[in-house]
Amino acid sequence: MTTVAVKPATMAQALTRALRDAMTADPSVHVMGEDVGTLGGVFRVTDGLAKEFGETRCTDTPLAEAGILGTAVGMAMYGLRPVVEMQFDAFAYPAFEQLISHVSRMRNRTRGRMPLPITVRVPYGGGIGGVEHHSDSSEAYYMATPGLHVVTPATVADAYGLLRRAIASDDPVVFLEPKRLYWSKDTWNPEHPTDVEPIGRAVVRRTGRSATLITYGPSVPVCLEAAEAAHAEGWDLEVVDLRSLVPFDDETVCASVRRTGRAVVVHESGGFGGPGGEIAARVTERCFHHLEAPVLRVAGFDIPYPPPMLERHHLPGVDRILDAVARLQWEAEG
Amino acid sequence: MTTVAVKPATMAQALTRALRDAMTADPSVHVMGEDVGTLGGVFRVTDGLAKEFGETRCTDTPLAEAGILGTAVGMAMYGLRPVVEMQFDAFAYPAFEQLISHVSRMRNRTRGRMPLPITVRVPYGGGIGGVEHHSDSSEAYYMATPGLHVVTPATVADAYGLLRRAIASDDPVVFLEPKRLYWSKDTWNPEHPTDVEPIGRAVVRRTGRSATLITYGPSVPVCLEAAEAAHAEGWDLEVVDLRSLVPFDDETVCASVRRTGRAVVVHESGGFGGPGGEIAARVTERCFHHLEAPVLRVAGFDIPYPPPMLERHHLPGVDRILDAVARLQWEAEG
Amino acid sequence: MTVMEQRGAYRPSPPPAWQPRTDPTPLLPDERPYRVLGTETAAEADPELLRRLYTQLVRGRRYNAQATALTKQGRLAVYPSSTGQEACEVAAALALEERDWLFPSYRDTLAVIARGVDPVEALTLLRGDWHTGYDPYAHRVAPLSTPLATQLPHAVGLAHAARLKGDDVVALAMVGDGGTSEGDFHEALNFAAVWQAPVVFLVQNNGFAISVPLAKQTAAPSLAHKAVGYGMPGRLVDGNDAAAVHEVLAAAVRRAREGGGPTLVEAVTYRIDAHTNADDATRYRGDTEVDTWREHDPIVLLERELTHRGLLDEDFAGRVREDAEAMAADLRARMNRDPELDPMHLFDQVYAETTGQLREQRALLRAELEAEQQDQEGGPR
Amino acid sequence: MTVMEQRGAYRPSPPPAWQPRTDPTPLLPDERPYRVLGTETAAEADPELLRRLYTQLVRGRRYNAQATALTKQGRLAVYPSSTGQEACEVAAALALEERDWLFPSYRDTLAVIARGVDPVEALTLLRGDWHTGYDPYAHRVAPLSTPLATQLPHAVGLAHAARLKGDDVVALAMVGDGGTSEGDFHEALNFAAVWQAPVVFLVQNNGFAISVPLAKQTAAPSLAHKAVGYGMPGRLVDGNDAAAVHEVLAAAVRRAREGGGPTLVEAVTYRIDAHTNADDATRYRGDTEVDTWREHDPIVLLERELTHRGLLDEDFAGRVREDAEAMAADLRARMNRDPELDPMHLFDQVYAETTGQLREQRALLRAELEAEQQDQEGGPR
Ligand SMILES: Cc1ncc(C[n+]2csc(CCOP(=O)(O)OP(=O)(O)O)c2C)c(N)n1
Ligand SMILES: Cc1ncc(C[n+]2csc(CCOP(=O)(O)OP(=O)(O)O)c2C)c(N)n1
Ligand SMILES: [Mg+2]
Ligand SMILES: [Mg+2]
Repeated sequence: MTTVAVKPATMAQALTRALRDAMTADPSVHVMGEDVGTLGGVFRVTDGLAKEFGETRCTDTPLAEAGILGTAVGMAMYGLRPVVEMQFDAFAYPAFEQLISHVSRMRNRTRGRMPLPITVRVPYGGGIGGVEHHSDSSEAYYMATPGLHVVTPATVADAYGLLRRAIASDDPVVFLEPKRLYWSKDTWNPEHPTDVEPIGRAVVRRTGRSATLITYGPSVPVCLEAAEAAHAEGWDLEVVDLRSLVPFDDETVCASVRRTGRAVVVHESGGFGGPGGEIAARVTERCFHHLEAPVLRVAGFDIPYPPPMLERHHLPGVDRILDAVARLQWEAEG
Repeated sequence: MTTVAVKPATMAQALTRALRDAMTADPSVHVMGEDVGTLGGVFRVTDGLAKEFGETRCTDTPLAEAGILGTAVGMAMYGLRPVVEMQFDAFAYPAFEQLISHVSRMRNRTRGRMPLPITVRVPYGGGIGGVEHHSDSSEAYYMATPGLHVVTPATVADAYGLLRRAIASDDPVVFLEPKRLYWSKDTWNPEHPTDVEPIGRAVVRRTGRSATLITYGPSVPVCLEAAEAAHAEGWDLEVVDLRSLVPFDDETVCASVRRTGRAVVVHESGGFGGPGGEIAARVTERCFHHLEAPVLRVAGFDIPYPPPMLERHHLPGVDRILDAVARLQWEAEG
Repeated sequence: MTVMEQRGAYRPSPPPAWQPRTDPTPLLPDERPYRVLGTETAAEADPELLRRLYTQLVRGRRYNAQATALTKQGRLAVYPSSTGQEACEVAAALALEERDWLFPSYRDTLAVIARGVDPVEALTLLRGDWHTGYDPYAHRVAPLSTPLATQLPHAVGLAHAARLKGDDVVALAMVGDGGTSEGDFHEALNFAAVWQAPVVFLVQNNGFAISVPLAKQTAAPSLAHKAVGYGMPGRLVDGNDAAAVHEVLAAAVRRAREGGGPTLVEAVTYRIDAHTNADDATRYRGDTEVDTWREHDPIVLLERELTHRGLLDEDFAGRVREDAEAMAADLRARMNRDPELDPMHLFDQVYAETTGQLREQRALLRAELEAEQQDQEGGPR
Repeated sequence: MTVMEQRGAYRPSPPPAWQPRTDPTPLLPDERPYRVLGTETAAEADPELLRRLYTQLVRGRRYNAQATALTKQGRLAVYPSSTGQEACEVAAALALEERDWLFPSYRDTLAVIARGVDPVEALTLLRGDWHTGYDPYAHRVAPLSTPLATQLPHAVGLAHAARLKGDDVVALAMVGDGGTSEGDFHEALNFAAVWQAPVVFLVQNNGFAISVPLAKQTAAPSLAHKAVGYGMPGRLVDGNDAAAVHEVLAAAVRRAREGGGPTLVEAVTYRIDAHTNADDATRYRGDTEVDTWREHDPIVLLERELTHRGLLDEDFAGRVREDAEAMAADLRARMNRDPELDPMHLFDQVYAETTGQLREQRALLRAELEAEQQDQEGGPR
């Protein structure tokens, strides 16, 4: 038996590797989008694929997001597995009609006869100093669209594992890539790449007994940091990484909240009408009598994404998370 | 003083009257959309306007929703007040990029210099036997988009009053018209048409002490019916009609829930990621210690809108609402 | 010495990127709608083809009438009739090989059944039953598309995928004049041309998008002229001349099959009935206009030709009528039975791998249905 | 007797809807890109205009260089340079009257400042400060649009509204070659043509959409050919010939002003720099291509003409240089000061009438900022 070196890799590298391995494993996997070919994508996630697999397997499309997704629908109808890249979150909006009216519904419309195994990769979220339209968190739209799976990794290993599983899924998956984690590094064994929990399973990233931070994607590292800082204040916080918003893992989340009795949902997306409302509501429905305090939410403000120079005020940071934890009615305990 | 006859009118008639009065009062109001001119709209809400005000004030546009909303943006930039009709809920999706990236953000982008007083009328919801794409409840998308007001009437008087206020607002308003209430009738005094509460105020449609039904639009009459039926079971239900989802009237809603101690949110839109999550979460955040039970939700299923022959199973009806009320942990009271 | 020569060194050169066009395909479409019936070319038309077209036209018209009748009887929720447009519908289906794909718009039930789909299954959506009644793979017919023009990129993607797989498959996508205004029309045609996908776009210009006449939809000389901007050939054809539509579509299909890329075909026709049974066409057009078009009826045009060539004997005409009547009778009979829908199916195909949420909701509905049943049976709830 | 005569009664008639075209405007654009500089027409060009164009070209190039330098110094978050495309930028601004409107795309800062917008305010977005730095109404310049092609329907709507109000206002909207693939491009042009709105569309075809070359973007003979499909004139012009671009745009603006409706202008040009400072152009194109285009430089082309006509004396050239340097120095100086942003402004203009939610969030942020301040001042939190 040989031991394989466990080397550090960035999330972007793990994603590239996932695409490459998926394309090698299955000739029906096709990557398409703006600048994904020669350039390798503006985040270089598709780097080298056009060279290795040819331009028909990794295709620079015309600049038209509805056209990209719409033609991907047709390709999927014919048995291909398109992996579509939307260049930035806000540039997925032109494709919403195709996404809502067709991608999410074709299987149901045809009673299972015409599944659409399409993966839509969307770099999302802020914190990268991007100008307007380059930092949106649009997961609320996807969550509210039945028929889509909505997946988002927070670790290097998950980036690989979840993307492989998304591409292999017979359901359409909106795969949200946290832009500011693209260059996050972790040691990772590329020989055991799929040994991650499947889509639909949340993972406890840190155990704790005082309260649960429920989070996903770009906010996972922030919550872990907050949990560290919370020690100083005497709180032992548990951090749950959802990994997929749809399907939602009620079991893992509720088990944690029932244990701790308190919860804060943390995400970058705007609070009002955002994922946190759904999460807080369903946790409360299921764990009401275990709750010592209402489930609180720490989210982006209900404003258009701010200019880069102000984004740090908008993004949920350690302090704001700790402030929320402090509001979890600890006095009642004493 | 003359007394004006209080006559029965349908919601559709009240909406037509609102458009007509707004156009008369303000020459900058322009109505535009598919078939709104000669035909008077597929629901006849714009009936007679082209004749009365000319085709440049009530315009049949080419068949392109992004183009309709996009040109309305330009018209609003030049000082007009466009009232845009989207023919059906699902046909607003092609206009999402214009809505999210421009309509909702232009004021903020320009620090108030370029407001966009656009009203987007969207007939929404099911219960009319419509084939696919004709019965969507898309309010979750609008709620999750900061910068938009989201308004929906449930009564004939509100249809008039809220639409007048929406058109007069300097903010963009998504005005959701419950299709199955278009032909609902009520006595209504067209001479006192604006004596309704402003946008942003919820209204208690029925007072009660046992529990609060929080609802809006097409589900208001259903909730009132459920409240009637609940009497038989010994429950005295309060019904709150939200009237606008954005702004959200925390005050009225929370006052009611604090009084009753129990609440059910009712809407047609899918439950997961739908408006109910936000509403339940914020009510719980604010009224936690007044709650005898978790805030429950009765919503459409998390599925694409079903075919007409099955829609009655999908739509929240009296029985499903009463079942939820029954789950509000009354034994705990005992 | 001319001024230019005086200028010496710097002759105006085009920018380095500019290349003169070399493709010999004419840039502009036919100047007037192409006709076969009543012209000299008609003599060359294959009698068998003309008879097949005729059979289908008559059948199609009968189908439209029967379906419209079914809406009045409450057996169909809604029906968008294609009466007057049968030539386009039928020619589109007949121009394709069995292995090809059809992408219909919501008005194209006739093309769908002409491909071989069961006439009752084709109405599943419109009767309020499930969203699509037929198996798209059985006859290679995509679901009837309700959101306008959204099916066009699907056709391009499918044709492109087939070519990548080395399959000899052409896709034909149908759209209305109104649908050409949508962004998806533009994006689909552009992708098709850039990819040289084997796809044919058929625009049925029937003069109206519900109430909106063509003049409010476009200022172009014709819809076929839109082809120029994508670098594909555009053809303008009389949409009521079944032989002409068939010839033009068949040529476009052949071109696509041979690697020549996409074609845009505009068929000029007219919607004789209202937009759907729910529409009141008198609000936006006069009878005279409709009458003018009745004189240009696709069945009459073909009948004249068949008669002229002695192809319409009593025997054949009788068989055609009978075939149409039999189809209508079968449709009536089968549409008069209520379809049986199981509400539990609502949850079955939302996902391949269902979710916990849906399992809960499924259980809720099952409990409700059981309670309902018990109520009906008079048992205690 | 011919076959047709034999046929007697039924001569093929076009479908009743069909009308022959009567509009005398040529359907197709110029065959090769229109040039002025170096041709006989150049002699007729107004010397004052040529000098104004030259002044702005030099200024524009200097601005691009300075802005790019500022990105290296971390003073600008990102800058999409228009070096090589200055002729389009400048001609677009100069073709308009003061009362007209400009709708720029994100690369069009030069056109924006040529309209009179403060060069620093024009960079507000790109330095990471507020989303739009200038008052759109001050110089009638819409905000730089980042989502591609979405500004085009805005231009149409504004021009249409102005005409409805009886104002003599033309809108000029700018878009890239890549942007023409978007559905919004299609819808905007169609609305413009149907409404005969006074709007001019300028496509800067600079050969690339980031890394994607034109050949992967379109198969059309030229982007100007797209005009045919909307029923508007299309003009193809050498985008590096400032005099030609100006002449063509000015004519289109005049036509729009006089009620002649919209025009689509394609200017063939080249992006000499990378897509933005963050881009690595060597990944998708070679130096030779860039070098070929450097020989077709817009400033050089105009300089030759000015020299030939004796309009480029030392004095004038010196003033032009000095003006550009002064602008750059001012830009440097002012961009080196950090802008002051008040985080509380985040909530101020989301709505005209704010909401309870935002009031709460405002209070939260204020409390956080006060706590932060106290922390910094070393006081107890
Ligand atoms: C995206 C979209 N917008 C609006 C509609 C509503 N609608 C249904 S049919 C129709 C008119 C279609 O006109 P056309 O494309 O000419 O086809 P025709 O009805 O004439 O066959 C409209 C506006 C729709 N189905 N899809
Ligand atoms: C709707 C949309 N999709 C994608 C992008 C990302 N993007 C920014 S610039 C660009 C290329 C634009 O090319 P082109 O239109 O030719 O303009 P150029 O950059 O050459 O000036 C892309 C894809 C965007 N801004 N908007
Ligand atoms: Mg039509
Ligand atoms: Mg370009």
